[in-house]
Amino acid sequence: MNERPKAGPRWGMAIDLDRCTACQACSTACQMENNIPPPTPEAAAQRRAIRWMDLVPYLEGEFPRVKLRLLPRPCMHCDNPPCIKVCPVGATVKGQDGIVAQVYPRCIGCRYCTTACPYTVRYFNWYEPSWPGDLGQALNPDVSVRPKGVVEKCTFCHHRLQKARDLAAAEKRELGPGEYNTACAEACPTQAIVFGDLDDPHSEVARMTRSPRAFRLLEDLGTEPKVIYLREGEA
Amino acid sequence: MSPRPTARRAAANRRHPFAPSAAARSAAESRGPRARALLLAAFAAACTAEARQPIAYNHRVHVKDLEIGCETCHATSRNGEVAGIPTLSTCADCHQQANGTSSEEKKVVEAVAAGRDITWARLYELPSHVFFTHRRHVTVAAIACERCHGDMGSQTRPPPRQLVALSMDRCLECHRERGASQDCDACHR
Amino acid sequence: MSQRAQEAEVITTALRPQHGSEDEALIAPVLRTTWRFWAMGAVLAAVALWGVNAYLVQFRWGLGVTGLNRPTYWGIYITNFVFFIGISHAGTLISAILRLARAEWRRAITRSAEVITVLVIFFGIGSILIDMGRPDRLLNIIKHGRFQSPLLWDVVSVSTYLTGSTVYLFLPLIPDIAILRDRTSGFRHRFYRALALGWTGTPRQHRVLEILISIMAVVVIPIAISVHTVVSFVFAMTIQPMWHSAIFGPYFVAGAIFSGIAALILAMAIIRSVYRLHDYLKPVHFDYLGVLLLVMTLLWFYFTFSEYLVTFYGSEPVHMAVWWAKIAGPFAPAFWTMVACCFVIPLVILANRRTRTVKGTVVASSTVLVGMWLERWTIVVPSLSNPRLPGTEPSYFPTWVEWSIFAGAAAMFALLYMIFTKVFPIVSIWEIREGREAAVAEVVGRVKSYLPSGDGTVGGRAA
Amino acid sequence: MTLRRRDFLKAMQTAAAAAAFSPLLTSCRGPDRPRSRVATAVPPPRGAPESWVVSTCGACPGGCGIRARLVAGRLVGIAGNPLHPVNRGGLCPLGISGAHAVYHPDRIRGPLRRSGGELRPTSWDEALSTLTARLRDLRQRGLSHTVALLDGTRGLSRDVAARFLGAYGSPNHLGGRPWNDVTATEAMRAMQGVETGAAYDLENARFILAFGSGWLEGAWSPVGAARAYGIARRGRKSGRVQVVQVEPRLSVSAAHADEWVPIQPGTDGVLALGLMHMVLREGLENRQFLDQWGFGFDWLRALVLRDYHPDAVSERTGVSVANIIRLARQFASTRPAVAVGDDRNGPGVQSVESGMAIHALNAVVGAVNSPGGVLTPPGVPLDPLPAFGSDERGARGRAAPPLGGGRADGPSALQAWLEGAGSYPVNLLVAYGSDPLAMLGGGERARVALRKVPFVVSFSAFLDDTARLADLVLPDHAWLERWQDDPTFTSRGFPVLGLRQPVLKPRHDTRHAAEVLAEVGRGVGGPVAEALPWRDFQEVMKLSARGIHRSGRGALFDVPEAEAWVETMERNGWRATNFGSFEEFWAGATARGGWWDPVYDFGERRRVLRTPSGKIDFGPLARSLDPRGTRKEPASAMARAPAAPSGYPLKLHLYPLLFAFGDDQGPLPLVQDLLGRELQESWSLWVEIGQSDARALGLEDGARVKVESEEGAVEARLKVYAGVQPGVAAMPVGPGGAPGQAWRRAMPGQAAALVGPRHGPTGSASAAGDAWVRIRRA
Repeated sequence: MNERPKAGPRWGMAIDLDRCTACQACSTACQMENNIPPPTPEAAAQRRAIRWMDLVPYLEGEFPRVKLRLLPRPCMHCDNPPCIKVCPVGATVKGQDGIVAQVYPRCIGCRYCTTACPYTVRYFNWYEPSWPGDLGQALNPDVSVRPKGVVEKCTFCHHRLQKARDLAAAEKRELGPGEYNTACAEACPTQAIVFGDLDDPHSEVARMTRSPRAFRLLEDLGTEPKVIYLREGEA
Repeated sequence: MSPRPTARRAAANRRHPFAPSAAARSAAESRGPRARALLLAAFAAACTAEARQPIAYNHRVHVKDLEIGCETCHATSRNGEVAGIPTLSTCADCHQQANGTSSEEKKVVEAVAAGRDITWARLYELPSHVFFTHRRHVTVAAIACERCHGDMGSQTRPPPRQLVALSMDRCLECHRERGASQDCDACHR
Repeated sequence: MSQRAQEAEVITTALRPQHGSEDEALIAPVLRTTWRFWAMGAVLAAVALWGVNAYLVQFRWGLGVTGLNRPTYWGIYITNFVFFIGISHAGTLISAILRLARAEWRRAITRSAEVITVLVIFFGIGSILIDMGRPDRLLNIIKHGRFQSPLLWDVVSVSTYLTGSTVYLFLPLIPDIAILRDRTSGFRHRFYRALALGWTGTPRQHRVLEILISIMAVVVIPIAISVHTVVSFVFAMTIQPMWHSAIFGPYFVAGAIFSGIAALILAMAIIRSVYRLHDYLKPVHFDYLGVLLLVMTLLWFYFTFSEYLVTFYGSEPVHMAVWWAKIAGPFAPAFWTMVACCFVIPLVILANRRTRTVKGTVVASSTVLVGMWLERWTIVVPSLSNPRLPGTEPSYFPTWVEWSIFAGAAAMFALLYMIFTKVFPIVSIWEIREGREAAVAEVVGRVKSYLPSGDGTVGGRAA
Repeated sequence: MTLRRRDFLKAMQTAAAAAAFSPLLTSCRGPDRPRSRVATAVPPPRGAPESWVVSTCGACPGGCGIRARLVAGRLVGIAGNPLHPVNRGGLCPLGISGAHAVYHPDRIRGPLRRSGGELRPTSWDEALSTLTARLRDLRQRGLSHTVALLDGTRGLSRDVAARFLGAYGSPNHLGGRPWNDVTATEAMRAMQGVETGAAYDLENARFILAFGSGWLEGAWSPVGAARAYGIARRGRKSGRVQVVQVEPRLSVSAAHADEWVPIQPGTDGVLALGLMHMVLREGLENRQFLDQWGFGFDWLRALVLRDYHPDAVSERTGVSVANIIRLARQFASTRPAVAVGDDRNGPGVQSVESGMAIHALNAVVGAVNSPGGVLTPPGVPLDPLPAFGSDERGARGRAAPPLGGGRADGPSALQAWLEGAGSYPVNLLVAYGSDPLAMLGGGERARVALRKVPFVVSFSAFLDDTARLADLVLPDHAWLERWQDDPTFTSRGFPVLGLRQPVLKPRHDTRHAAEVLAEVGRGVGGPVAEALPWRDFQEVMKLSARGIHRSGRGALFDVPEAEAWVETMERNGWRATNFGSFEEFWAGATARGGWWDPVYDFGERRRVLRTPSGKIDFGPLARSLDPRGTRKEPASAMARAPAAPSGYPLKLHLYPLLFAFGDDQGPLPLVQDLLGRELQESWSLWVEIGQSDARALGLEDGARVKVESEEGAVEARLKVYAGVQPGVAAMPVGPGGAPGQAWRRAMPGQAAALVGPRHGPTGSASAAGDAWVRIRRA
């Protein structure tokens, strides 16, 4: 069930928290790229704003010894994902790219995967997605607008992989390095987010994974996440 | 119009009676009750109404007799995402003046003279959540047009409905046959 | 005639009903309907319609009209799902066990129990369907069902249980339907004749029915156990704190039997007072069921206590967050009310005989039902409200849509139950008669078989 | 035709769906259903034509380069321009959701005119004719000086406004930037005599001591600062930078610093002088630099050594003596170190004195005009617009005393003037790319003052606070629809000219503000008409860009590697331009996004120091610290601990949220949603207090409270935040403001309403730190 058919590259992401300034350009770029309906004051108050790439704040301590760490959190695209095990209709699957995909036309909205995910990276369309006025003009044609009642989550912008692979096939060549990059990695002003093939030892993301500062979120749960964080500070 | 067609009428209709056209299903899939009304309407339409074309274009004459390739009119089927509907200028190349006697061609010549674009009714519209490019299938995989669009070449009148009903099962069968990727996220976006 | 047969004869004549033909009181509700039934039916129908309207609003606008949010994706609907499936264990499990144990006092209560099961399962499954984001894609579960998902195990086991318990309800009903067939005319007669499957009461038919019922009784128990184990697996198979633990299987089954008995007692009490079946649902029934309830209270407390103790000593931060949220956090009121309603009050009432009367057991089972609903609430919601990663300020409270759908479901269940009592006798007439004629003799024989063999006189030693 | 199992199931599903949608579906009104049904949008059709347009982001003064993606004529996305040196492909949330700014539902559709107390749509001709008539009448009556213009724009649009006022005859060309850089720019002007503002060379610094509010959340260019931070941390060979943030509140910048030094609001300058005291006492100052570049330093040295002993400073700022000593040593010993005093968007959190104190601290360790220090970026060599003549009436008007004493902080100067300090009334006020009412907090006092102006004109593209009050609204294009130049500089002090070209045709009946001003000028006639002959703004840009082409310096934007090549060539006197004729230059600039000159000449003293002495002048700072040079006890306004007015126990600290505002654009939903993410707050206004204060006031987290000061009151949500010191109430400046139609803001109040005009006793903008508030349950 979760053994990985070794065909395509093993796409992964490295986030260097020492370079990240928590400016949230990544979450906005993600929302614009993936046609995520803009949140409204009511949706935000009801905790229903959809943010595939969200900023997770860790606040510890009392004044004056206070430590605040801010951590951009996409979907981990685990190699042993707890969400895929529980989906009753196979609406969330992992293909050869190692990307945990969400198939919107099949999802029945039971939200079992949202409760199974320990990282709570999955979001649900509580309402019909709406774009007031003509904000709806700014929709990306490469991504479908999810209907009400289905679960959605970060897809590592895999629609860009589809287009890049289609172009590569049309030009009868392999997928070049850097041809497929996620919207958040592209928008990050400090190049803190790096995306690439974890199995290619020469790729930047693989190099960052070998850094002594590297760690993974909730590593002890055995989900084998493919988003690697690099701790801030010296070392 | 009761939403469930009787078995008798289904037999008369070559295309699968219960599969509403792709457009209707996609609309229903992607948006709430208003879309379900669309599904009902399309469901009804799927059984009876035909796609009305402004001009009864005769494929057989162009394809079989004059041996015009598909890509001359459907220009971007070789290197684009959509096959493309011929523009007025494509028709104008040959139809400045009437080549034959058919009344339909007279309409074309009038349109070319008036410079009025011909609005063809769309027969194939993939749901918005499907990623499909013609160039990958026509050029890279070298699949013949007939495989998905049926034998359009021999049609004398514009067909009311898709000759070959496009459904996910058909695509998957072909993908299985040719060893193409069957990952959901290969085609779903 | 052997001495034993004479004794049986004496007892059965003593038990012959005083007034009119036998068991008239049982058939009366089926034949005559008083205005009180229509009034009560109207009220329940109104509440049910209000529930349907609430669901249509949700169907039209999406789950946004509920109080659910991120990270509390499941709430009252899933609580109702577990609650109703829990109650459904009242019927088959209890009546099947009593039948196999040949406990004679079961004769009057088996059918009312089985009816609870069959009717309440629809609302169990219904709660999941209501909770679905895309109910119009319902058939995806069958078309593209993936058996690795605990939800699919649920679908299979609950549907098997539904068919099993419906058959188990229908088999003992056949003789009564035959009785009704002979007593009614016109449309009802045709209806009963169709359902009676040509029952005439010949010994051969009786033997076949007995065999079938005992087979079903044996088969339905493991199915019932599997249903609630699998319902608990929906939670246990995730890695959520205080969900992912081995105790959930037995804990949910115990909880189910516990709330099942409570529901049964409540139903019996209502039937008893409305249809004046004091002769058939005697205080002894309530007494014995009260004892069963007492046993389940203790068992339930045992499971709860061990789960929380184990979690406390494990003191993993993620688990302790949920633990403290229940014990002293925002869910403390619900948690402590649950402990009071499920353990303290029933224990006090049921432990001593003087208070284990009909009224006492009814009070105990009402609090148990409330407690068990809260127990499901404090299992589902707190674990979701304390996610592992920070960054969400969970707060969930059901909106009117959710409460209306809950009320509508409960009202619809009560309504269907009432309608059932109008269509079929709620107490099994032929089992009462069989009990009256043969049971006494048989019991006496059985009791004698338990004792040391001797020729009926006391052992060798001097008396 | 055999019926396969799957078809049967599909029929069942369609039947189920049909049944579910039965006519029984009542459409009764659910109580909490969402807003009215809004059409769900549809992406552009499959296979539509796609193109990219290169431009410059106009959402804030940062000037980042963007690439806009157009599909079927619709703007579907904005990405960073990798060639642009300021952001190299990165962007911030404001820029990324730029498409929402141009398609914003709250945009004004056409010119509006107030008639009968209501703003009603009108035609451009009618609107311009009313404005021209009024201006001509005022000029005839010799009241041209009573016209004031609040200018929030930059570059050539600002020059057009200056020419208009100059030719028309009014001295009142006020700065109208939302929170202009009062402190850092005026400090540079006072001590170095330059106008351009400070460029902090953070990429090469090894120690950064940041004063004021979070520089990562809103410095001169947020993306530029963020990029410099990324390079200084992990992007360079010369080791990881050490960052210390001195701030009253644990902001996002303080969270990313290696050390957060909590300080009392408004006392940054005192701490800077305290550090200077220790540096001087331990002889760690760069004596050689001070002798060569410093003027009048001895006077300042005596003052600092006398008045700013660490004990006094510690008592005043709340920073422990040990910390002061350690920070001073660290700052003085690591070379190069820089103290960032740029509080470009706190509403006067510090006064000009503290800005000068911080700049002096840099000078003491020789970090002015040196690598890793405070640089003075050279301007972009644009041709000045041709001189314009003026008539006698114009000259007389210009001679009148300017409103607000020529201070850059326009809105507060305007309010003080209107409230009586003015020697003549203001008959016509033009809000040109600026929203003075919002900057003054939109409180009642500001409204009363602005209502004294008989005729107010606003060029805003959105119905903001001032436009709502205006008599005439002439809506400008959105920044994605207009030609504009965007002169700025990178953090290494290289001058950059970003070109903003229209990505979309204007969607509504709007016109370019500068072109409208020129047309009105032509309507007024006389010298004003001659001063502004141009029909379209692009013409003006081409005219002034010829200067760059003639200068033969710099290059069009190019890949990062080309920077070193251009720098080495130009240092050795070669022309390294990658353009030939002017047409080639202009075509290349519009295609790549602009021009820049990747060379910073540290030797150019003349450009950096334009003070009378030709050196860094410490006099102004010393004079403001001890005006009469006679006082014994620490006399300066900064030294004296302000007494808390009775009944207002908490000291207010206003901190900026860059993303909350942007130049002339309404509330962007994606941006409003991510403000204050570390507190899970968004959209509406909130106030933060420490745990102990919350317990004392008996208020819980999330309560709705009323925050009152002597100036005004505002409603907010209470947040108990461990990153706020006891006795301090921190509030974000940004959320709130005029409730747009599309997104009703939960609490429209603005924090700036609590502060009122920022005029302190010393005539310079006072520290908002002097504002005191009390909080009660709403």
